[in-house]
Amino acid sequence: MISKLRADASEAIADVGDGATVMIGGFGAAGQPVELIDALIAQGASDLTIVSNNAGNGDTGIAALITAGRVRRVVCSFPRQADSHAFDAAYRAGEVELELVPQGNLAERIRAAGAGIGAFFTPTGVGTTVSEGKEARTIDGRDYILEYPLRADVALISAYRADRWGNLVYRRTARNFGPLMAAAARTTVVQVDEVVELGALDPEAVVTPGIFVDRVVEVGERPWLRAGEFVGAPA
Amino acid sequence: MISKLRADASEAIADVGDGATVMIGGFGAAGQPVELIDALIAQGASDLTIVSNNAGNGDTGIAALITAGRVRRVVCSFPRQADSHAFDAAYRAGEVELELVPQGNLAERIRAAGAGIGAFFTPTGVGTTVSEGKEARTIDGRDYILEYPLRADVALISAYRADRWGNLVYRRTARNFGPLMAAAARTTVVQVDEVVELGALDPEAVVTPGIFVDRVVEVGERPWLRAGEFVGAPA
Amino acid sequence: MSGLDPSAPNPSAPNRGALDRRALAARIAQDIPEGAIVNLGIGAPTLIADALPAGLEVILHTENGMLGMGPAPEPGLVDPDLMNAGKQPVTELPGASYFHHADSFGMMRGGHLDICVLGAFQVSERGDLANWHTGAPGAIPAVGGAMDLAIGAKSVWVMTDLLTRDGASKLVAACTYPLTGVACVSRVYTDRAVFDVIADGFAVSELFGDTTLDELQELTGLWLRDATGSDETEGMRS
Amino acid sequence: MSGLDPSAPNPSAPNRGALDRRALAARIAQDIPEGAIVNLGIGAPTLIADALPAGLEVILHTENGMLGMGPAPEPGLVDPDLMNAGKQPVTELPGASYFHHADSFGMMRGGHLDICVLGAFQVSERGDLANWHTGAPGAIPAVGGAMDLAIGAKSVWVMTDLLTRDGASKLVAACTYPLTGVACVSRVYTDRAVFDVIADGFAVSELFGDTTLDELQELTGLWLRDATGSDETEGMRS
Repeated sequence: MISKLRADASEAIADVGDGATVMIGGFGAAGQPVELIDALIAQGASDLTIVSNNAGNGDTGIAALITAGRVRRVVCSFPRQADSHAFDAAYRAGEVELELVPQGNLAERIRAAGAGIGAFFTPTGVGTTVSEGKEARTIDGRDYILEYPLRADVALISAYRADRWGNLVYRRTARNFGPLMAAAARTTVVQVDEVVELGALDPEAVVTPGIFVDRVVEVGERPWLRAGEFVGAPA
Repeated sequence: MISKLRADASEAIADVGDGATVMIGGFGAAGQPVELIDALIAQGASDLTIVSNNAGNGDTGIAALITAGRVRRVVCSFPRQADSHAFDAAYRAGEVELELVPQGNLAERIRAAGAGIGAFFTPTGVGTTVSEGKEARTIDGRDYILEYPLRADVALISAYRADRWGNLVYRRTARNFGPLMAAAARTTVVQVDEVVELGALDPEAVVTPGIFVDRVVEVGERPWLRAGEFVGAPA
Repeated sequence: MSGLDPSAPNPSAPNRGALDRRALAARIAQDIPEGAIVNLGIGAPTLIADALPAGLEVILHTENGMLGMGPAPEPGLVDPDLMNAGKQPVTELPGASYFHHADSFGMMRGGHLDICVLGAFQVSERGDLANWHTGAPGAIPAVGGAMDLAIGAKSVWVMTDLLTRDGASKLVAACTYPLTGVACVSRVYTDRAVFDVIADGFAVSELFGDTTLDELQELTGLWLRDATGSDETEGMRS
Repeated sequence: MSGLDPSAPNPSAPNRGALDRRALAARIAQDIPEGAIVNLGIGAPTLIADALPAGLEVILHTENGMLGMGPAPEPGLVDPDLMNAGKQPVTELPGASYFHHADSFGMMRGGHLDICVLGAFQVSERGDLANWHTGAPGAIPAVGGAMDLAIGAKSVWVMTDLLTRDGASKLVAACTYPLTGVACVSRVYTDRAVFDVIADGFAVSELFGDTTLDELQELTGLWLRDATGSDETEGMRS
């Protein structure tokens, strides 16, 4: 019988090695795999490259990973935010490198890795500083730059429900990078609110098929859902 | 109020012009927009380029379009089948050109058109006759060829349910090329079994958001579903 | 991203009938036709959503994977899994759909959005946009989805004050800040006037308050075509 | 695509314990571990599905957008929207999922399938596969998903008779038919023996019936390494 379920987050991320490239899902707090990141901090892997849309908010999640000195490099689209002080400090101190990638190119590069595409021509960033040093080409009258896949050793993502084959559904805008990262990493670890019986997910509505998932941890309803409290601006 | 609903198939495809490139969804009979193709035959547009996985089966659908002499060129992955006599005859008579594209490259080229990708490096077809004349490159030790987007003037696809904004869900393997073609054509026309109220489709399960859809025609339950009869091999 | 805080006063704009941000948002809303699929950038452009006429169906796209975005939720009904690009809580309208980031940015890059409205540091005469980075030494760059929106939407509009707080024109001959996109902006809505990007520079299609064309030329230091009497503007309702 | 009709007799195979197609399918099924994600090509390879032990969870992928494909439906329960790559009716198992063609072929190209089993016209010593086109003048080419499968799955296995109906070897020094993929096949299961593609040609890991290595070398005209006593084969259960 196939079962990708793991007892807890520590077990699920136990083999992440020093120097690994780790993709971390989420757009702000939505879809951020909080428990998996906490377990990674406790586990101790260092010299990490983090691929994520943001570079951490407040003092938890990616921010805590940076503060703990585990991150060598960040590949993201939007590091600077009102509460990105952990990244800001490490970056200014020269402790963390930054590769800034426009958000759509970031998503498409991750998608390319999962889909076996060797490189692709994108119009985003043409004529800007992010295109410096990149191969350029005009195709059918439109200008493009060539971008390469972004792969990872491990992806840590958060979804809403899973079955034991690793099929996933998400909730609302918490979907964001999850389906892309799941396909782009050698090992994909998912935290979910709830594990359901095989067959309980509607096959038409599965967003990430289990083929892309290696390990699933049920973390229960997420703390911030329970608290009814939003980490962004108040409503 | 937004409404993409049209009275019937004839109205929905009335403006297809001679010389148009028309994408037609479906893999075999599953997802084939039978009523829209019939309307296109009646409408009379000719000199068409058809982009589809197959080149018609039996005497209906794309096969009938070919028999009617309306097709100048076919871009597809699998023209030759047990019952592809319409295409076979026209091809051997030199009346129809064929561009043969491996199925995954076909899908990815259509996807690239919809997603604004200028070209992409694919490993499929390397070292085979389909790579002849194509730009080749080795990236990270793997060999690739460069493929370009496939765009269309019109896409004709079949889905299961739609709302008046054009949001779509499909049924089982009838999904196939529909979501890709919807995004790759200037005008996308969809036939559905059923139109439902706005808000009746689960937003988590919408497969083709209405942004990609221009016109929707409700055709009722498809004839071959009613007949309970399968067009392929008997069960 | 825009450097344009919706709630801040604008000390550089003399009070002579220049539009405040809500009035400018309402003006922009008039040019958005029913059925348009629109992305509103972080900051002031988000005000446009509230200015759309009740009952007019305009479909809002948010880069983080949603079409059919609704207004901010009632207090107590905040869903942490449902936010906009500015990471503010939003709601879901009937007809909404969710999708992942590759699909969301494919919608932009593939030219499927009708309109996006962005803030700006600078817009040049050929429609170059600078709105993501001042280029100041030591500043941490953050681009997000701005470059994808700039090159992707069918019409890219800018909403901004004409002048910076220091009185410098945001409309320029050539951008000095790092670019977001090249030749991508078609129209600039400012507190003083509406400008269209045309072949040889900016054309003024509409003046607010007692602003005059001469005054705009002086403030911007640019030659400006007078199109205030013309109907040949880019507005989608024309 | 394979030129190998599952129900046809194979006149060129003397009846000396060579495996018939169902027995060969059963032999291949033994090498598929629980949890493997497998694509079975059109024709004979589809027989492997029926040969998998009951209760063993192997997830079948079909190129036309499904994981978790089940066996043919009971008569009267055919769903025209649910077919396999050979356009035959199939069923849906608990745990199934549907997706569009770009995602389905991304699974192949991205290296997410564990095993695919394909038919063949020819396989060369370096693992080149020819299975889509005879190259005969006037033949209408049709490639379908064969090229994507050939370059995509982690292990590409071939299921075929060793000889054509005319007695020619399908294992060759170099393919003469148009290629499907280059250096992609890792193992060939034939009615006479199992061959692994190794650095310097084919290694025979298993002989069926009273077939001998010498005989295979004569039939194929190739030097063959004897790996029948070795455990150093590629089988996933080793």
